[in-house]
Amino acid sequence: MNHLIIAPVILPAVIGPLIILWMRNDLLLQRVFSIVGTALLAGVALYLNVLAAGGEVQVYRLGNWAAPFGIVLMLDRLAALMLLLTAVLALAVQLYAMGSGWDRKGRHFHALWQFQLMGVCGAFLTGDAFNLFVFFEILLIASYGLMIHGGGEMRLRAGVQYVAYNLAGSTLFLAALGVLYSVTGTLNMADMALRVAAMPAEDTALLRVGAVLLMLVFAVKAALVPLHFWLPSTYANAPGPVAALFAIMTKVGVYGIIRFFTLVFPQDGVIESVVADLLLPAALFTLAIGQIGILGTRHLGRLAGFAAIGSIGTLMIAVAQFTPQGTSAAVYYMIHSTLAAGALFLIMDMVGARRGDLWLRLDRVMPGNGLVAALYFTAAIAVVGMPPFSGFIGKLLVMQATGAAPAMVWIWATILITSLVAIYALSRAGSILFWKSFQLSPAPATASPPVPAPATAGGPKLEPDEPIQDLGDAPANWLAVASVVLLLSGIVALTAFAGPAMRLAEATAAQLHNPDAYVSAVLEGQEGTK
Amino acid sequence: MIAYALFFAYGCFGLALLFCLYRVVFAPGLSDRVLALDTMAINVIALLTLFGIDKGTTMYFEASLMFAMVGFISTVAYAKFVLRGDIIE
Amino acid sequence: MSPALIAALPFIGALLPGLLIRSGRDVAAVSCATATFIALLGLCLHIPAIMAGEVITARFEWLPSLGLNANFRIDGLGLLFGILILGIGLLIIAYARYYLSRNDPAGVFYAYLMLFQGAMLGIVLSDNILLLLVFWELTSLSSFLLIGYWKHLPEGRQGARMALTVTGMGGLAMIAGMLILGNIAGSYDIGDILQAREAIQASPYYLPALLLILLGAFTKSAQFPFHFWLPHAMAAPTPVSAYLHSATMVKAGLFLMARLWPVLSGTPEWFYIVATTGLVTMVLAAWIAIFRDDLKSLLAFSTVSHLGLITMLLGFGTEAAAVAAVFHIINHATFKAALFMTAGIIDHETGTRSIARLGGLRRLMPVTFAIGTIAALSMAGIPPLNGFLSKELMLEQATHAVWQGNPWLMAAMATLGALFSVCYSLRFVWQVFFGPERDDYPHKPHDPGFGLWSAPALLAVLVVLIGLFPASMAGWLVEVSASAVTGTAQHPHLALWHGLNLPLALSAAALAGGAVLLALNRPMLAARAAIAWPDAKAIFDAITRAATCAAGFFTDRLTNGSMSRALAAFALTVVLCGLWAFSTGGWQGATRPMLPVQPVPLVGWAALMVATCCMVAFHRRRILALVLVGIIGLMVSVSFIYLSAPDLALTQISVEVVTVVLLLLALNFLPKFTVIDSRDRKRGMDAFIATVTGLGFGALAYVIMRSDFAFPSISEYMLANSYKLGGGDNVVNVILVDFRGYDTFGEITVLGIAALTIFALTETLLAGASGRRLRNWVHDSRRAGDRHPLTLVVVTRLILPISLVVGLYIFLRGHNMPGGGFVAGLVVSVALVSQYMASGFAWTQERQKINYHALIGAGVIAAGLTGIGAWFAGLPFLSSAYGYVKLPGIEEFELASAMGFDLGVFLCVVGAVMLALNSLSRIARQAGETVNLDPMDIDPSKEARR
Amino acid sequence: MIAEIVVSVLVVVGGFFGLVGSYGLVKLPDPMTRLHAPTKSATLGVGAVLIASLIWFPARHGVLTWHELLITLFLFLTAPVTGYFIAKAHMHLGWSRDELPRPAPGKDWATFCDPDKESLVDRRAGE
Amino acid sequence: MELLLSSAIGMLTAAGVYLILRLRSFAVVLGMTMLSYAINLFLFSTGRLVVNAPPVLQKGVEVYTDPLPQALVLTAIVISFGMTAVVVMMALGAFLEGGDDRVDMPRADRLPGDGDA
Amino acid sequence: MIRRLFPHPWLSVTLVLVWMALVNRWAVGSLVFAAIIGVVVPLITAPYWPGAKGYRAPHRIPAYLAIVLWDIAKANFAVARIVLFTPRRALQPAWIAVPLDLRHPEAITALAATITLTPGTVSCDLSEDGRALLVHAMHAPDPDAVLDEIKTRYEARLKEIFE
Ligand code: NA
Ligand code: NA
Repeated sequence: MNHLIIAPVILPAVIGPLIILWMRNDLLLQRVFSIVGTALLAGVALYLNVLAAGGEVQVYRLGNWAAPFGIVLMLDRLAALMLLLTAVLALAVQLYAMGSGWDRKGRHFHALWQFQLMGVCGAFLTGDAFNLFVFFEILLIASYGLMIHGGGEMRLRAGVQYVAYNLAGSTLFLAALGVLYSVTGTLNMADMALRVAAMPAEDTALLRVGAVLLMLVFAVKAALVPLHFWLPSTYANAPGPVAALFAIMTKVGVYGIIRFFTLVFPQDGVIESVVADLLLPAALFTLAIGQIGILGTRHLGRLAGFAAIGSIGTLMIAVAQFTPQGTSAAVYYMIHSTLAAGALFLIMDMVGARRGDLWLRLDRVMPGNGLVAALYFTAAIAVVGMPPFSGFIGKLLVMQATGAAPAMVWIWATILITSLVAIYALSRAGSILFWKSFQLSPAPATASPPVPAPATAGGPKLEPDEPIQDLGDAPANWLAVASVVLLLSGIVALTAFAGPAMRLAEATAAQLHNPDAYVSAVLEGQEGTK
Repeated sequence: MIAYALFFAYGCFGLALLFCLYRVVFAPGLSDRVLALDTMAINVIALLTLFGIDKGTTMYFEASLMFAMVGFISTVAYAKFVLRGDIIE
Repeated sequence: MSPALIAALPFIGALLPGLLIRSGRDVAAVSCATATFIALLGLCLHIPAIMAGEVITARFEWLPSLGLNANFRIDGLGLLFGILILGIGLLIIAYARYYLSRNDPAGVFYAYLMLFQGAMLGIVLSDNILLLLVFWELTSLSSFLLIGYWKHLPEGRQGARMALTVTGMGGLAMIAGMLILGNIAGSYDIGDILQAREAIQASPYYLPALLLILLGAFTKSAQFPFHFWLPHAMAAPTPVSAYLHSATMVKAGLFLMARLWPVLSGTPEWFYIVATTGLVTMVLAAWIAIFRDDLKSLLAFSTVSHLGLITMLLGFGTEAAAVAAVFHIINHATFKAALFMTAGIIDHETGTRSIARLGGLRRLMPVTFAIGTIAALSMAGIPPLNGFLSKELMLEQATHAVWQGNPWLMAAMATLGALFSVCYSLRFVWQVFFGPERDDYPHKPHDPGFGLWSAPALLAVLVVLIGLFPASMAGWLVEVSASAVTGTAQHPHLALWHGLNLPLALSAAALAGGAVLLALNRPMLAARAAIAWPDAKAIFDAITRAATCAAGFFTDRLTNGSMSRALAAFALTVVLCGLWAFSTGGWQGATRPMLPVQPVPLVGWAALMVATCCMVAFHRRRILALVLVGIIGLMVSVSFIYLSAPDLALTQISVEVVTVVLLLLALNFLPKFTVIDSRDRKRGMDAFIATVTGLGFGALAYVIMRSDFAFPSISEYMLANSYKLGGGDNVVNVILVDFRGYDTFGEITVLGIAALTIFALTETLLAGASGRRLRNWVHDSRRAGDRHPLTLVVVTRLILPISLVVGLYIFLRGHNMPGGGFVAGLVVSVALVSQYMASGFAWTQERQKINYHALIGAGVIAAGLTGIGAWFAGLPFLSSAYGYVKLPGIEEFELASAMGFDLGVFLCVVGAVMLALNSLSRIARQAGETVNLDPMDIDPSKEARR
Repeated sequence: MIAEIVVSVLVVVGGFFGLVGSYGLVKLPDPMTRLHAPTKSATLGVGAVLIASLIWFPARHGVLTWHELLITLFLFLTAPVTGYFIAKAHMHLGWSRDELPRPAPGKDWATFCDPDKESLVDRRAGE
Repeated sequence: MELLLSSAIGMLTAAGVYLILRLRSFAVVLGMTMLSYAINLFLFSTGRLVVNAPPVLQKGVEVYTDPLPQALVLTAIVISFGMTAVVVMMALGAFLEGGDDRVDMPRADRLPGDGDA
Repeated sequence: MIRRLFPHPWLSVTLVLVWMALVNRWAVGSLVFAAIIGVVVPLITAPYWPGAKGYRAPHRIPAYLAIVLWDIAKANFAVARIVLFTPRRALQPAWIAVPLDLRHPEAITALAATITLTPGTVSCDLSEDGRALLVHAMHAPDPDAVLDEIKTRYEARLKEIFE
């Protein structure tokens, strides 16, 4: 048993409390511990990917209890990949949070950040349905704290909505778990898979209810139409780096759907195609509403939010195929859209920091216009899925994976038409932000904008009564830019090494669509357990 | 005999609960309602004790103690809220 | 040189000016030119091989599972376009060096230009249609940047967006078309696709694929009705226009049609779609060009017209027509690039491109005049210039074409197009260079320096040379490229003189007609001005504005920030999906008997139902609602006890009281009444949704309770092994701290995070606008005296220690009887709360030294360390050990490692609850609470002591 | 047998007083008189039942339990305080100071005291 | 008994849903509390109903109720307590910052104040 | 030293009893543990109980408790009679201001508790100087008699015990 499997949970779970215990008034120490922790997490995640690449599903039996009685952690290719994605995103975005000074606009940013990572990693690792709920709650409650970090009326109002909506979602999660337990008598996902497969046909009604409710739970997290209403205001009002980190949160929902509906409820089983039938139309509407929203909104944060919704639509189209090809496309696209959405949110925050607000309207030329414009342009290309970046490849993959689907015409038409809308919308937004402003004022001198001293200079101390800063005076230092560049270079790498990435995605999909190995890894070879 | 006695007591405290409920719903002021809630908690303690006698178990004792404590704290809290607005000042 | 390297060179070239962004125009131009020149050289080195009929390829795996590979090929067609792109590119680079002003950021310009060049070159060298798509879309993007280069010009921005949108649309359609094409052919490699003509044309997907691909080609090549974007792209700096619209971007569409000509052409669908579109575009655009006042606009429409011409030729589907098309591509590139550069020179030197403001430049700018005239006459198709040659070929092909059984329609229309072409070409020469000199030019015109005119001059020389010696100058190129297009060896016979034939007659007619039309130019302009022509830009603007508005309206109305709507959608979705899932599955009916109903539970049930109804009815009176919530919580707890769940009851009831305290603390600052602000209809609707949801969920619960487990539950194992393996009699507690301790670890973390969040929020609130608001807080109700009544203080002095003892007891017994760390933590918290209520927060806080933050951190770490401890025994996280320890003379203890875990739970609970209360209390103190120095307000003993 | 009789009697008595206490809550005319019923009858009601339990378990099951005593102690400790607080709330909500007797000339009951006076003895928060 | 419990669950759910559809945050919090009661009872009921068989091992007792749902409900109670505390605090914060306790996002969340496009 | 270790000896005794009642087992080990609790817990909570001193005559407490318990039993019958049989109109509630001789907070609390638990009376409030107790009587045709009973039957005894 490899103890490093649980490290992605334990590491942040130790660093978070340590920060609270010993350094809650020292921002510099917080930063150091937090960033080192996240970097370690990335290292561990990398190692776990190597471990998972062996193709064998790794099991960690908590408390040394035999499955299905105790809780197990499961490391397969998908889980490992999601961990790495989380760590990389978190690392980059955390640099931004430090560079932009967001982390000192309120208390406990770094502790909450670590807890957030703990929740997300735990959700990816667990092999137990109820434990998944618990880690959903951890990631949610940490996200509540992060979402309202810095305060302000709109943010708090949006926060109330976000919390309330997710409380309803959590309630539904419990309902779904209750139904599933009441039928199968187990909570272990592998065990549940076995029992579901053995379910007599005349007794499937409750099971189907449980499966569908569970899908809706994940759909809430993934912001699938019509359960997407929470997202735009939340993401638009969350602090930039937090919104960027939230790019992984919607993926947790997608992960849940992939995990449960390949492992426990495969499509040909008792639930037949229930989920795919519901999921595909929802995904198409999600894509459409997201992309239309990009055009329809006048707030940059919402714009990025709708872009995130749109990307979830595309992703879910691939997922809803429940074929190895569809799943591998989804895995690839998931990596892409996480990085792209993260970058877009950070760039929007940079714009907001330089312009003073996030409204899409004519304003003076912002300092550092060219740099931000270049970053925006790159991210926008990635987001709308134009070449040469991974978004384009992802789109091609999704289209190819749906080429034989009965609804192929609908899928392709939706993808392509909404892409056009998004292209127009993002070019319009970019043109207004970065070009049109030259109408109001002459081009600035080529000298780079005055950069306020980075927050790290001079030993930052978090004063309890330090005034809450406005978006306007977030310092634009190299660290923030570097983090965006880091994310974008991730996209470039994903493009350049599309071949290897896709081989990885295909191996992941193959493993997912062959759940027997997963089940036997959990339920067999339990010598030495209690 | 004990069974009949218990049955009678169950009925009494059950009915008592309903009376309290009536007073919670139809009351001229908040303080009356708080009083009714407090009384309900006490009646519930009695019911639990009866249940323990009935089933011959002491398993529910902590719950009774807890109800007593909770009844007290929440009554004081509600009253303090009525009186002062802030219950911890 | 490898085709891949050739394709990569411009991108490398794009990096140079990007890196040398501060080094000025010369460095940028030279570095770009070098890269371009090397690429051109590399390309030309392949000429002998290609002449010998070889196809040079280079293959790299990129994404084999998709069929997207970096495969490049150079054949005749690629060579032709490559030479055009790089050759004219070289000229443009030189020209731009002199055209751009000092203030223009040249590095950026050259970077964009090279990016574009690379994208174009990529298109023509791709041997994989998906790779081609990548480059295709890249041209859209880089042209977007180039057209919008002058950010301060609205026309530039709008033109860029329009170009991107229209060509982007085509590109997207083409993605679908290409995927279909590749699926039919079984490969995305062009080499393979070109072999699959029969399969493709027989496929039922042929027509969709054709339409989608043509949509891409037509938009890119500005074919009717997508022609409107091109003139607006003229807002770009002239070098860009010259490059994009003579040799490159717009030719991409033609290239694609030529590239796929062997597999797509030859069907009636192809003929009618492509030839007709080309013809209509040719005539219509030429007609529009006659009336344009802006030189570049005139040239733009002429470009559209010529593209139509070439499209039409490709559409004919005959090999001879393909040859003509290829030849005209070359010719058009030479004269049109020269003309654009001429227009740029005129603009640069006179300060205007408006024909109405020009005239008489003949003597002022003789060199420009010479270049412009040669190129324009070639465009008009006047011998002996190269434009004449290909126009003759075109007319000849048109006479062979039969449209819907009509043998002369195509020829007549083509002649008409040629006639218009003559007219605008002559107009360009006549109205710009001839006529009287004017004295109101914006700048004093004179010929530019050699740097600016050398490039167009070179092209003009080519125009003449190709015209005079077509076979030797261009024959070889036409031959190899036409062979590549048609897929069979072509040996075109290009000559200036073909004898007196029908095309010559048509050509003459066009010339004469054009001259006449030019004479009528002024009255025609007036007449045309009088008619309101639909302006394509206005239509495009209207459509995009409408789309933007519609999207805005839709988005704003749908995602309107209403939580009620979001939750209603949520509830309905859940209910409908659940119902559907249930009704489509099988249920065997009730298999479990019901428990009999006793009177007391019935009373409890009635109390619960009544209280719930009242709660909803009275929810606006908030305190009353809270009291009713208390009753409901009480009843729920009691039902837990009745139904054999003492631990649940303990937890529920203690959580209940802390929740009430929290809510009351918050309610102090909130309004005490909820105003009605929803309409009756909404309330009715909500009540309906609520009822449906309640019925559904209740029914689900009922069905579950009446059904048996389909499989034995895992809890049987837990009941059997709780004592044996977990060392505890209270199975629920053993599950919590041992079987599923990991869940509990997560659960206390949640609690800790909640408290941290509340604390952080409080800090933020106090520092922000709320803090100011709170400092001026006025209580909304009358307040009674005596904040810390004596009796409460005295009683609490007893209750607090007793409660601590009770908490300790519950903590210690939890493993074997109902209780445990969580309930114990709540008991202690509640006891502390009572102390705070009795004597006030500040007084109490001053007397205790525990930091609640530390308590939370310590709790989580204690739980975590208990878990980690197992690692040292080589066991997984949270593996527990237990044993009964008998310390001499003291209570017998069970010492389970799980107890350390439970201790963590306890600490975390106390810390979290108290930190949350602390935060709320801080808000109250900000609102002007006073801090008492004594534990009670009234203390007669104090007076007695004095 | 004797134990059973005693316990039965106690249970019946407890039930009776519990019911009467709550009935008083419904029947009595004004909030202040209503306050009397539960603070006493209910305590005896629940007290009797607790004592019944205290006797029942050793008599019937041979287990001596003192838990009931603790609950009784707790109830008797807290009942006066809850009564006191509810009475104060009644006074605050429903009575004017002129309807009540004065404690002494010029003096007032604590509930009716001017809350602003407290700032004389206490320091302002945050200072 | 099953009928009573399921009707209570239904009633609590209906009340909760109705309240969370209200427009003020306090009502929404009340609704959440109702829903959490409902879901706790529901989750508990998945262990099926048994009277006087608490899952505490005793000599000679053979029948115990299902302990697992109870453990799950305990976790759920604690978590929902934390969540309630946070949402209450956030609602209070929103009220203090914004001056009212509406839950709907104001127009200013979606549209700029000055109507400039 | 003893004083520091046992800030409230009676509290310590109470806690020992409480613990023994809780564990429900009269074993020596439990008693030792209870003793530890009896020392530690009062020490922890001592800051909240400042300035307490011993009582003057604690040995009189049992007698007082007996009286009170007897009165409580009587009170219940009295109240039951009133609730069940006295018509609403015949009720004669009264407010009674009880001037206090007691000064000790614990003594005042004990008196207030006694009043509340015994026949037809509820203690409602203290005066602002703490020298009078407001009592409400449910049915008091003769308020002075009630006042007299409170002063003599309870307050006097409490004064002996506490002061
Ligand atoms: Na509650
Ligand atoms: Na919840």
